[in-house]
Amino acid sequence: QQTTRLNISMQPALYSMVPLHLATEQGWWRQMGIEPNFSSFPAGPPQIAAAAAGTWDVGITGSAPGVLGAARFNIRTIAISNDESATNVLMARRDQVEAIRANPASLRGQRVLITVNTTVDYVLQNCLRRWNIPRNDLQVVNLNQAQILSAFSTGEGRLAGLWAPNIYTAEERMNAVPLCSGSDADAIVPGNIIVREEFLNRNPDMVARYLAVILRGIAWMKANPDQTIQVMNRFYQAGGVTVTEAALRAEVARRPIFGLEEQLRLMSRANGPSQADRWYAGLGEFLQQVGTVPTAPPVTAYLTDAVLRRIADNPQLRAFALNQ
Amino acid sequence: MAKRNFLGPHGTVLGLGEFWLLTLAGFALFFGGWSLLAWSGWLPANLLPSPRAVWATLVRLWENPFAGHVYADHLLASLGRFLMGWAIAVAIGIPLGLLMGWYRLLDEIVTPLFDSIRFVAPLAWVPLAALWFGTGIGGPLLIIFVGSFAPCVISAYRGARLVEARLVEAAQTMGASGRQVIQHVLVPGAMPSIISGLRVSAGLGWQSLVGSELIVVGAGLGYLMVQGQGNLATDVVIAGMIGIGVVGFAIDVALRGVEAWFRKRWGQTA
Amino acid sequence: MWWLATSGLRLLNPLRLPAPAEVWVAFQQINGRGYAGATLIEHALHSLGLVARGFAVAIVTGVPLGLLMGWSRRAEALVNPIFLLLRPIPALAWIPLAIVWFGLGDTGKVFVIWLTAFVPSVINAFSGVRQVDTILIAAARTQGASTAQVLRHVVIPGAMPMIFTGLRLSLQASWTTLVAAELVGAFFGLGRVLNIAGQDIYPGMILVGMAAVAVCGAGTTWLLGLVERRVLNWRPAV
Amino acid sequence: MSEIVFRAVTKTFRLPRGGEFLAIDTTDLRIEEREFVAIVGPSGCGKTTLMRMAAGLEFPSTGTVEVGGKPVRGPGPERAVVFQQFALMPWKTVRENIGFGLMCKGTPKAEADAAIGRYVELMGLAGHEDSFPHQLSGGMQQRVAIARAYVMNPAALLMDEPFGALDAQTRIVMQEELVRLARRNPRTVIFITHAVDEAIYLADRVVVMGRKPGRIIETIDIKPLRAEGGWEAMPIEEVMDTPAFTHMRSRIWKLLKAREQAAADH
Amino acid sequence: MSEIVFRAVTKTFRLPRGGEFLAIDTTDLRIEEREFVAIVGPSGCGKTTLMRMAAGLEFPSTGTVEVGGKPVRGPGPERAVVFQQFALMPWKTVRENIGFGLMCKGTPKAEADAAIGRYVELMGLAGHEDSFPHQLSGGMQQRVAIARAYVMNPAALLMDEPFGALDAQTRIVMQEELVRLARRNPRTVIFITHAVDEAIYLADRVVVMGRKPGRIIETIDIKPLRAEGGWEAMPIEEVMDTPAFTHMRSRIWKLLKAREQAAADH
Ligand SMILES: Nc1ncnc2c1ncn2[C@@H]1O[C@H](COP(=O)(O)OP(=O)(O)OP(=O)(O)O)[C@@H](O)[C@H]1O
Ligand SMILES: Nc1ncnc2c1ncn2[C@@H]1O[C@H](COP(=O)(O)OP(=O)(O)OP(=O)(O)O)[C@@H](O)[C@H]1O
Ligand SMILES: [Mg+2]
Ligand SMILES: [Mg+2]
Repeated sequence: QQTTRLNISMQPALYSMVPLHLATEQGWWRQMGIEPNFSSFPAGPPQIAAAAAGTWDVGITGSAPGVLGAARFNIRTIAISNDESATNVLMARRDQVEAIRANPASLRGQRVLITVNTTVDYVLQNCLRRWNIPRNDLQVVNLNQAQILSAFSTGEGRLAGLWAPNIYTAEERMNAVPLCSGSDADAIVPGNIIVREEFLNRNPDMVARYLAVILRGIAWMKANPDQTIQVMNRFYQAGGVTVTEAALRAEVARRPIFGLEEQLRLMSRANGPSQADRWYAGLGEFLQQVGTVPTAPPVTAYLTDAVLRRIADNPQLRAFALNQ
Repeated sequence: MAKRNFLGPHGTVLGLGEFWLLTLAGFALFFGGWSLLAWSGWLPANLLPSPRAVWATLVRLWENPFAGHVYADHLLASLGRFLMGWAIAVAIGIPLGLLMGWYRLLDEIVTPLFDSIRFVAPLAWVPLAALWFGTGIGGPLLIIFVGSFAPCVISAYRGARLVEARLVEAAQTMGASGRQVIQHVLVPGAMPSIISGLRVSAGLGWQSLVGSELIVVGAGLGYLMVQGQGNLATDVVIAGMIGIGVVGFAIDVALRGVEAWFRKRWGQTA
Repeated sequence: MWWLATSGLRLLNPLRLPAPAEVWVAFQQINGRGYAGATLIEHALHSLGLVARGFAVAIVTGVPLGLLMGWSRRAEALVNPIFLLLRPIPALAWIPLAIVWFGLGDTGKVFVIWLTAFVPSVINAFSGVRQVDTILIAAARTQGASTAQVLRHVVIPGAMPMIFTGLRLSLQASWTTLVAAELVGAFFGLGRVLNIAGQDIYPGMILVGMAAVAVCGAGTTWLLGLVERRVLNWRPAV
Repeated sequence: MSEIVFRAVTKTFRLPRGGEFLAIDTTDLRIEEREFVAIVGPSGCGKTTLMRMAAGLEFPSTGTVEVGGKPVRGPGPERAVVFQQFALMPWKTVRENIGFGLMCKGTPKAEADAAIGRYVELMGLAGHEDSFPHQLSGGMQQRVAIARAYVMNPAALLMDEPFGALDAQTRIVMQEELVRLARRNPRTVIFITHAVDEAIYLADRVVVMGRKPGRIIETIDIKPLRAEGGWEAMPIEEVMDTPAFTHMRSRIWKLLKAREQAAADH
Repeated sequence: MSEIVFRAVTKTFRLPRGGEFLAIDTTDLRIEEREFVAIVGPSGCGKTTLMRMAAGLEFPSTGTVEVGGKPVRGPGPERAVVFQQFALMPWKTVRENIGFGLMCKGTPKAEADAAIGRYVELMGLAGHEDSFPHQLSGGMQQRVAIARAYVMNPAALLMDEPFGALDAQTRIVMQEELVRLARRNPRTVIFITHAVDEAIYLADRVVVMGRKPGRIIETIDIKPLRAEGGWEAMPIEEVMDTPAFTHMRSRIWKLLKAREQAAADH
């Protein structure tokens, strides 16, 4: 079969990216006539910035960069890669966690290590709201995830804001435990499957085939949890991340993924704003508030289920996406 | 008779034996101190692994892929990226500097711009580089370029300005045109300065590398280090630093060879 | 030209190179409402403090080491190889170690700045000593000067012009390292502004940050030039 | 036609810190075709400035400089200059240095090579064609600089203390060589020197300059003296022993010294 | 007691790229107390090396150098050196440069100031005490360098082409000043020069050196000539006109030239 080159952006060693790797291992790209060309980014912001330079056409990213990309560079979100709310976590040291739970006010004046203006910062905001602590009462230290791990391991900071797989490193090597996650604090953090709007308009079919490949991966992962662990292991290793099998199992357990039907349901605007609309609205508000974007873009402007519907309407694609 | 040296370093010539002895002693002191610190347990191993542990890590990385590639591949990826960015900086910077040395007007336009921009870190260009050139190869190149461009221009410029006016005049009195003056007088006259500028620029360009590898991921010593840090593997971080140090050193040594060759050929000893 | 290319003719996508107006907006935002936790002045003052400390430590450590290496070939042979090996390692590469060694306080940032500012101080003090005219040393010796007197009255003043060249480069290195240094969990600082603006992909603010760094760098260099002119008052004006 | 004529020339320099400096006050000087004129005078009296105006490297503030009847508009290969510190290009071999002007002129290679070869021979540089300047002694470098000037077959030769950087012994050898050369290929020559001996020995006419402001204070004809004494046939050290010579030297020295003593104490 | 005695001295330099170079072949020379000896010779014949051994800045490879009966072990203030390029410290004022040696010796300030003042006066530097060297003319810088040597009241004075960098006019003035000074304060002096005139005019004895390898080829007594001719009372340009002088000059020049001609062609 004839294949066409597709520029795909990703980040290494993240659960939400596993379908990409899986599809490569299984040879699904070729089946859909795609010759994938991956470019890999250490974080969301450079990934989004590179879109402006036309480095990639489609990809998977976090929700904060997704919204940022929507606000600045016409990036569309066509599906949700997973729900990472439970793996965006404020972590505390085991010997301190009970005291903090009992009296969150004791955090006042303490240092919190966090990557600011990201999903985990959103989680921090909602957790603080629950504890009734104004953000200004904390010393919020901005570090990237790797730096947070280094710093937290040497005794810096009372809390560390991490996302997977860094939370497992913290759990296993630093005796840290989750204190407050996105799901605890009603800060729902989805992951975004994205495309440049211009590319979507020109190649709707290509984008549909791309999404179908990912959805097939999701379906396969749901059906084969044990093999999924092995795939993840290989994928994470290649990305330079070494975590235990327990951590991999935790990833699978804590991060819901959504097949074609579930996606359609989440995104359905049949009865007013969809569930996904509400998730993204909260995040957009947060990003506006911290100044990342001047005004949050309306969710309807970038979140679309058109591609999902296109797959659902095409029997061949649909069967492929459902791994049938 | 007691022969004393009264002139400091100018009067001393170390024998080769003594030189190497001291050099080795220097290394021994450095690694000895490091080992001692690591061994004493004053700093835990995840903060400061011992030299032996780092060596073991290096050997492991050499044979087993980490972050997708074996060590040598990371190193080559970095080196290739560096060479390209640096080559562009040299190819644009040196002619620009020479022209600035010859044409006053260009000098007056470019110099102030330069004088302020040189304080801005190459790292600060990372987001703009991603924005303008993406990550394929253009983005990293821009950052290495930003790091190494200024010394190229400045050294060529200084070199051209410092070429003895007499030589320029001598050429003119023999009927040389502007182009001939640049080609036969300014370029070779500025060459020693250009080459020492190349050394500086290669050093700075190489240092910008880690910054550039913050945008493109896949392979490279900087990437290796970032991933190592993510695993709290200080040994991997130091292994990456050693690679950067050794390659940077090797680049400098190579350029010094070129420098010595020119000096010898033109008799500009010192 | 810049305005024409971005706003006037729209040759360049303003998303990629911001128009002057956008930079102005960013400037007003950081001056009024603040950005990344403080106003521009507060950020700049904080960075100035950091640079001043890193630079000062670099002078105090680097210049004497360079003088020593310049004066004694033995010290040179002892120190030089390690120096050459450590020199190419960029500030950014030290950050992971700086965090684990010094934590998130200012010490780590000063350390990172010191690392890069140190190098030119050493090299230039070193070659400054080597460039002192032998004949001056010989002349002082024939007038009965002791080694200490030769160092104090001949070698150090003779190396001073080169030392100042080194200090200028050190100062520049201090500023260019600032962004990296303030990756170590800064609360304020121009480096932080640049880091956060990069994270927010806010080109207007990035340019404001760059301009602020450039102004601070040029300003501190000017101050250094004043000191230099005082110290080197014996030199013919150039 | 290559006489050099300074007509009511003055030269004022603008100083870097503002203000002006009168380097040469109203000066008239005519150097005939094929005349060898030496200029002596204390440091800073404007000797170099005068020569540079003839070379076209500097322009008079008022007055005109003409060579061969035409005003000087810039440097050119018909007026060759020999600079004090040789000004050889260190990155070119002896052959390339000598041939540089010919190359600029576009002389065909074979022709240029022949001319270069002739001067290499003449100046005793054979065997050193491919050496770089730093591999030559000072005297040899100076011979390259002179060959480089002569090879252009210039109408006028302008020499600014060409032997200033040589030690006394080499200098004597070079002086005699210059005399030999000048006799074989007479040219219009301006020859600047600090050494009064040298001026008297070499020149047809000696121009003595004074300073503050720079100007010509006396012009002394040597030609008759030389013809009379038969100097041409004698080695320099013998010429210097003749009473005519020593007398002339005292005369010029007294001229210079009277002014210098005053200047040194200022 | 400050006679300078070279006894069977040789000096070999180790070359940076390996190999050795014999700079001075077996040399014996005795300079009496208060004798003024000039050394002339072609470039590279080892004049400077000889002087540096007397100064204690270099040591003979074989043989011994003694000053005042004691072997030289290093530089010292009792043997003052005047270097060719003046070697003033550019960062010290005239006063500080002259006073540097006294300071090193620990002379009390009042006493030092008095001595400095005396030499400032003597050398015609009054009014320039607080100038930096670059603000002085070459002649004035040279006078500072000489004052700096004299102020130490040294037993021996070693001068390496002290007037080499001066123009001819200033040079004459300085030569006469040196004669005046030397007459008032006689010292043991080694005076190196390229200028034969200068050597004959100033010295009691002229040592002529040759090269390859460096050695003394002749020693010529001038003292009787001077006494005879009554030179002491005459200005230099008149001395130079005397037949005794010119004859002596020719003699030395012929010595030098014969060797130099051979050397220049090698
Ligand atoms: N470009 C210039 N700007 C200002 N002053 C100048 C410039 N060139 C020369 N002068 C001054 O003009 C005067 C004459 O200079 P010139 O070089 O012609 O002297 P000279 O007779 O050649 O001296 P010397 O014998 O030292 O070479 C000097 O006082 C010098 O300082
Ligand atoms: N440190 C050294 N190492 C090697 N060779 C040297 C050294 N110093 C001097 N020489 C050589 O020794 C010889 C004599 O040198 P010296 O400086 O004494 O000559 P000179 O007579 O003073 O010459 P000039 O008149 O040019 O000053 C020269 O050939 C020189 O190259
Ligand atoms: Mg001149
Ligand atoms: Mg000498």
